[in-house]
Amino acid sequence: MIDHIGLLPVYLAAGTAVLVFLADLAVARTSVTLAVGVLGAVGTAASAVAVRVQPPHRAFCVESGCSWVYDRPAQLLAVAVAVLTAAVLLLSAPTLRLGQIPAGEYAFLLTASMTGGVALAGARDMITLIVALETLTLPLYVLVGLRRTSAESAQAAVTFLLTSVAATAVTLLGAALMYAASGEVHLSALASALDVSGPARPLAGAGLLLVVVGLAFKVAAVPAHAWAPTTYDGAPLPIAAYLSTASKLGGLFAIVYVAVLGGVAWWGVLGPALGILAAATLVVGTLVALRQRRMVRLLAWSSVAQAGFMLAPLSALAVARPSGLVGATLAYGLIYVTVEIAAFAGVIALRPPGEDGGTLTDYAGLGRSAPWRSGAFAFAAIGLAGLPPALAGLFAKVFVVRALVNAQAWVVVAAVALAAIAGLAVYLRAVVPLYRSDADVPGWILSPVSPAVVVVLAVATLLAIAAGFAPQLILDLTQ
Amino acid sequence: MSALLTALLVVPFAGAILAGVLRSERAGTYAATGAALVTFLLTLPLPIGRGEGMWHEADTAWVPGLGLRYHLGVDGISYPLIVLTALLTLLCCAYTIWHAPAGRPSGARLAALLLVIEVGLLGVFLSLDLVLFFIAFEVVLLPMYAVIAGWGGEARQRAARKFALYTLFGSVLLLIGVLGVGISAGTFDIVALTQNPSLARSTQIGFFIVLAIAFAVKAPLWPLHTWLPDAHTEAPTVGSVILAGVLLKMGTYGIIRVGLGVLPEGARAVAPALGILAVAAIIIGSLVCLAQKELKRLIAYSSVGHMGFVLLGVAAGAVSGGLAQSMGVQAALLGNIAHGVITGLLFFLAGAIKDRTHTGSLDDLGGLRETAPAMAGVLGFAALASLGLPGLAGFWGEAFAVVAAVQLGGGWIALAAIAAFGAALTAAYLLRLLRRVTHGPAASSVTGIAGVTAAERLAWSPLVLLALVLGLVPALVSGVAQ
Amino acid sequence: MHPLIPYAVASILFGLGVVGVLRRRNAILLLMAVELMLNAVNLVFITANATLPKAEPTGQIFTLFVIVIAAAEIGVGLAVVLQLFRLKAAINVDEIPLAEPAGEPEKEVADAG
Amino acid sequence: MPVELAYLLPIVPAACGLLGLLMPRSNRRIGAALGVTGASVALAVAVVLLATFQETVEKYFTWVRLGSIDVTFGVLIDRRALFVALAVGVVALAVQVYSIGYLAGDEHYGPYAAQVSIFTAAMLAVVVGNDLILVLAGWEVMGACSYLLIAHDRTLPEAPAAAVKAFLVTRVGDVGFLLGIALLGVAAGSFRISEIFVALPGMSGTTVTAAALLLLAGVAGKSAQFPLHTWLPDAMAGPTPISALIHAATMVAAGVYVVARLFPVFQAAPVALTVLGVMAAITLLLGALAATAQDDIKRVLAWSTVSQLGYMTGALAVGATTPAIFHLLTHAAFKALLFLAAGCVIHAVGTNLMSRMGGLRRTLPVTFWSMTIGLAALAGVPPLAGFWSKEAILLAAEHGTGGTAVLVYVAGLAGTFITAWYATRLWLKVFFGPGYNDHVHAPGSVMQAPVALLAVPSAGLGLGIYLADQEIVELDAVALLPVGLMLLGILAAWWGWRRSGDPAAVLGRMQPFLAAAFRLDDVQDALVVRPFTRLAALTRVADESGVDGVVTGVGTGTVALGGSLTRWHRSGVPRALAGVLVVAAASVVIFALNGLLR
Repeated sequence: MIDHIGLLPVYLAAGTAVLVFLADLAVARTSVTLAVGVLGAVGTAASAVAVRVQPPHRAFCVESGCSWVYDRPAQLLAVAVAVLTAAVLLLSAPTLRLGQIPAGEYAFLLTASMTGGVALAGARDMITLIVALETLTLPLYVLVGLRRTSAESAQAAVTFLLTSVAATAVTLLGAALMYAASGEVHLSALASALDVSGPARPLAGAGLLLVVVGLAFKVAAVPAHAWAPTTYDGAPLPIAAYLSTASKLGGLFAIVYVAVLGGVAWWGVLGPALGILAAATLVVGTLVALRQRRMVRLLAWSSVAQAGFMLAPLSALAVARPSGLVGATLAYGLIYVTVEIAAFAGVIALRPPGEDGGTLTDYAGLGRSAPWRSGAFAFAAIGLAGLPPALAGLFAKVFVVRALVNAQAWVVVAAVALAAIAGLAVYLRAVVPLYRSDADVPGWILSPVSPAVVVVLAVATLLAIAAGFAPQLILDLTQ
Repeated sequence: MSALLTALLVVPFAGAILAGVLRSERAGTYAATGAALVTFLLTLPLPIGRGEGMWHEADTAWVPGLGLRYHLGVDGISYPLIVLTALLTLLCCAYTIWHAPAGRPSGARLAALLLVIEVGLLGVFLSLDLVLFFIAFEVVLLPMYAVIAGWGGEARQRAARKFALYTLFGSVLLLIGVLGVGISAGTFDIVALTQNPSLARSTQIGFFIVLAIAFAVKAPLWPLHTWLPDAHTEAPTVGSVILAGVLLKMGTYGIIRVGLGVLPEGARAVAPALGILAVAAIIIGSLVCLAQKELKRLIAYSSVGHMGFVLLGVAAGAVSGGLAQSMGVQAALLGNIAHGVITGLLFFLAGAIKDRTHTGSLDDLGGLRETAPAMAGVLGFAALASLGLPGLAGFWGEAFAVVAAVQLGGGWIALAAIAAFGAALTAAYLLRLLRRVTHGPAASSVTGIAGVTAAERLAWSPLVLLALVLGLVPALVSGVAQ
Repeated sequence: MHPLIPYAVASILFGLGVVGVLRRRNAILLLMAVELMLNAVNLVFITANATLPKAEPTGQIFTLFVIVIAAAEIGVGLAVVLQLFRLKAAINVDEIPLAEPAGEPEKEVADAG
Repeated sequence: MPVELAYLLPIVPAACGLLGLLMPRSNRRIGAALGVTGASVALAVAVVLLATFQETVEKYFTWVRLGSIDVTFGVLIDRRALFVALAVGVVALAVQVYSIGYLAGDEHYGPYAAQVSIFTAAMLAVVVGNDLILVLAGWEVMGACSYLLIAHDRTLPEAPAAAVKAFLVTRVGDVGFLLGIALLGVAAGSFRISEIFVALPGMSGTTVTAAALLLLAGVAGKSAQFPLHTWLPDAMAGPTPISALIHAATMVAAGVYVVARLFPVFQAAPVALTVLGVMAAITLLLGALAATAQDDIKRVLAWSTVSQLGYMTGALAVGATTPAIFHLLTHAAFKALLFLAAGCVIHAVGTNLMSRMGGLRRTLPVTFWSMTIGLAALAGVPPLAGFWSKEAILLAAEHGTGGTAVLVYVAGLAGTFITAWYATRLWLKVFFGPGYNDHVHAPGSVMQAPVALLAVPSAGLGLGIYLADQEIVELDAVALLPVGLMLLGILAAWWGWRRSGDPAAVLGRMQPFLAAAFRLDDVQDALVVRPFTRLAALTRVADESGVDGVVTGVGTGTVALGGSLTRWHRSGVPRALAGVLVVAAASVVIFALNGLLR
């Protein structure tokens, strides 16, 4: 029999999508549609919080394991995705008001993607996992391309689509090889079953590695990172925010599930492999970000580097206690999405509705004309750089470095250190123009910011500040 | 009393926020100055009820998951630096009331940033938890960057970025070092680690090298010093004062508190290298000063030399052991404070001269004593103090760093001899400075410049007084340390 | 019997897909190449399911899902590609730049890293 | 009479000096009052103590404890210290009074007087200090004050350079001094002189020798001994009273005094004494010869000071500390007199050059007579002060054993001849012959009085001390030899003057060479100054483009790397796909091979 309590968040998420669809049919008013979406998302988050995780709810169980387990990590991801979706919906308000983008489809697709994210949270077998991921990703192809008049938007969509399908193919091949080698799809079963001997062994290992490489696409880690800048820059700003937060977080959890739960037998191989991926991601992301002139591209490349920070602790899987490493990874992920959504909210607040991110010089001198918005954005950027006064970011870095030093993974530590140093230069590029005292007035009129955006910006900033003073809460969540 | 320690961090922070949000320029600067004043007054009662070891402590858990505790404390090693920090910040804030940099973002913001820097500095000098120490160390970075980049000279962006990235390089090493030490020792508590250094010798050596590099960047120790001249040349007067006066002290304080305290074995092993580098810093810094043509740049490089003396003392103390009981460490502490006072004064003067003459080039200056005798007099005083004239603050640190090195015998005597010769070079470049700036016929740039203003007199006189008092009664610093 | 033939076929199919993805410039053909890869995956699943001793048809179920995913991807994909075609009258993926247009050479200030 | 009184010796003048610096420079009266008070109090205290104490007393308290060593602040007084203190007090007071007149109309008088007071305090600290660190403090403060005072005169373009030179040369010597003190203090576990004497037997020979030699470096710097003598003549750029006080009577004698005070250390290090003797002989003759060819009256006196210091150090080298201090005192008296008198002359005729002087004996009678006494004392005419002290030194050298003693004796004898010669030359050229100067404004009484007063000790001090203590000089037949040489010198000078108006004419082509003091300045410039300036320039380039170049290089390198990576990402979508697939394929292949190899 099925434990429906544990599935409640998924039901609510899917219900939200349907409701939004109906609301758009019934009363074709942007505000209503958005309101329904936001409420649904918040409801989903609330239910996700409410459902107990100790002991976890399980569903769809066979003797080799359960396909759905609603435990602490699942709760984390479900809540995060739901909240982020609500935030993105709010951020979209000014864009949608312009009417160029059909609010109904937009909100529906976004909530559908949210459903995928929530479903991914509890997925504990390869089928559910991949299907959930696809549900999370598919609507985004369309959303990215929704700026109908813009060729960049369409190009972004195609780039995203093609990379994504290729990556999915790789993931699926990996899953197939693992199944061929072990006959299992449940992560709990794979943990032991992948430890096969004889001719099937290389199949198992290759499969696992293929899955991880394919999933790397979701977090925009090397080698599947090149799509991110084009896609983020072409997509509507709120969608870029969603891609760099909710979607990235989903990918991260997927990798953690597969690598940590499923790949136990192969940690000795996965660790170094992930280490190489993380190091490469850190270096490439940071260095290329150093040369970007467009705000969103800079954020995109830097978010590539951030993926590197998140993956870095996993490189010590073979040598250190996995719980600590995973804790560091997830803690970093949570702080990252908080600060990143704040950063994007800042960009949206500082740009005219419906516009793209623009170039760095478009922000010159805003520090004086819009001190609060600029301040919040600067705070978020500093948080991404990981320095005080944005203590949250600093603690995130400390978590990661601590896990690595504890595992004595000095090479990765070096990569992290260098990326952190060059990273400061990157984020200074984004912040300094705001406070250039010799700045000429921006070429466009600074528009009043919509209250919805203000809410998101304020809440995210406050959350970041709170996390800076009580990082223990984050650690407790991720243990 | 433990509440007092927390207040030392809260008051300036609150003042910074207040000064930042207040609409009125004047009100902002006054609020900042008030906060700085309160902070300074709060530092005064700290010695009440002092005893052996830590005088007062505040200790509560902050992030158990990291083993990070909110653990503050003050003792004789940190107290002089705390007072110096509070004093210099107060003077700088007051200075901004009258000398708001023209054509720049408001002076209130500047004062607010100075207060944030003060929070970081006091945090560093107060914290007894390695991770907390690191966090406080980081707090200083961006505000100082903003001060240089926002209120600096022509090439301020470049200088500020160089400062930020170079010192961040040091901070990252510091993070790795403290985490490594804490993890392998099982605790981040500096006091516990100092009382029984449990680590193996090889481990200590490894981590000490990492930490030494981290602190050497901040101190700065040759050859990791090159961010300093640029930062100083571009920074506004108050920025330079804080930078030279107390910011550099984080490095030397850290290497004493964390390096020597927590890793005595490693320190002893690495001390010879440290000593050699320190002496190299003395000689090279002085030689560069001899050939230097820019006023602030010269003073900046002089800091390299003086910090060399301090680190020579530290190295000697590392060999002889016994932390605050050793002559080397005491010489280092004395030198630290003296350099803070004297170089702070020198940068105030350099700023005053540059503001008036609009040039820092020694070739365009001259004959200051003809047109502004008072300023020339103070400059002469500061220069004499800086070259270590007995009876003034600079003497004790430098002379006894040499004596401490002699005490170790062997190769250290050679180092002592070179260092002592460096003292002669120091005299050479400072006299050259005086001759170029104050003596000779009045240059066109200094003719008709204004005399010392009331604000300047207010800001300078405490430093002049301190330079003299510390010279006559060095026990004020070394006494509390023992 | 050892299922050499189906695995060989699968790998050939996947290889063809990979080559196609790498060689093709036309977005539609590119999607087709990806379809080849997915079918190779399906073949692996079916074969594995047939040869493994276990009873339950997990592989076949997975295959069904893969087919659904493929269909969805193609559906959305075609829409997106059409969108691009409407705007640029071309679907040559070579013309989609990954980096921002090289603007004026910016004056980079060297800084300590 | 409590011995703590001695604390006042350094403290009162120091207080007066610091106060004076704070006073408004416009107010001359306060400045003068403070200056005179400081000096006279010091003098009074010295007199009282001299009257009270016969034995050696030490009083001190801990100044600061550093590591295991206590640095103390206190006084260690004995007859010798008190006599020197007395001399310092007298000269300082004379100079303070004299300066009131000499610097009339100088708006920077206030700081000047204050600096003189601080100098007096520093000198007294050296004289009565019980702790080597205290001595070092006074020692260096003296140097700083001399720097400030030499640079006092704004009208002289060479003054600042001379001041810097004086400070730097002595500072180079002080490097040795500091290290020597450090060696002794560390070896004895204390910087107190008495403690060091106690610990002396326990120290290793090398330590003591090294310490003594290092101390000698400092002594050579302060007391203008070859090769660190070059700063003294240039220091004459300072106001004449300063030359009298610092560069004749007191500071330059400090080196001699310190050697005498620490003599046990040098006794334990015979090598150091030999070095000192050689140094002394060279200095003695060098100074005397250089003095013969000068035209600037102050430079004649300056070089004669160098040579007289050679006598004192020579005496120390042969172990005769008492004669050395004896000569120090007499020299202080007559050299101060000479300088102040020379100041009157310069004040009167408005030039330093003797070639522009002459026939002043009628116009400046007081100056003439006092200067005559001073010069006679310098030349060693019995029974004036100089005669006795010089006799004492020469006798000590003659009785002394070893090469050093012989060297010093011979040099001393030659010195007497030359000294008498140039003293006479100065006397004749200034006061006799045709008068160039028609309008001579006679100096005021504030300037005359000190000169006249100083004439008394210059004349009688030697005889007085001799009568007080016969052992100090045992006059015998050998004592006539120097007297004879002296008379020869006078006659030679007189003959030369009668022949051609200037005795120096006999020097012929040697004259410019001697006037430039064997061109040692140029040697110093070529061997020390220029190499260092060049080295400094080199270091700066190396540091700014070398060390910093690496840093900047890292920065630019990083940015450039980012650029190339960016270009690498500038291609179309397929590259992105290739990324994924190639890596995937690679991993499969690796595993396949891995499996096959099993």
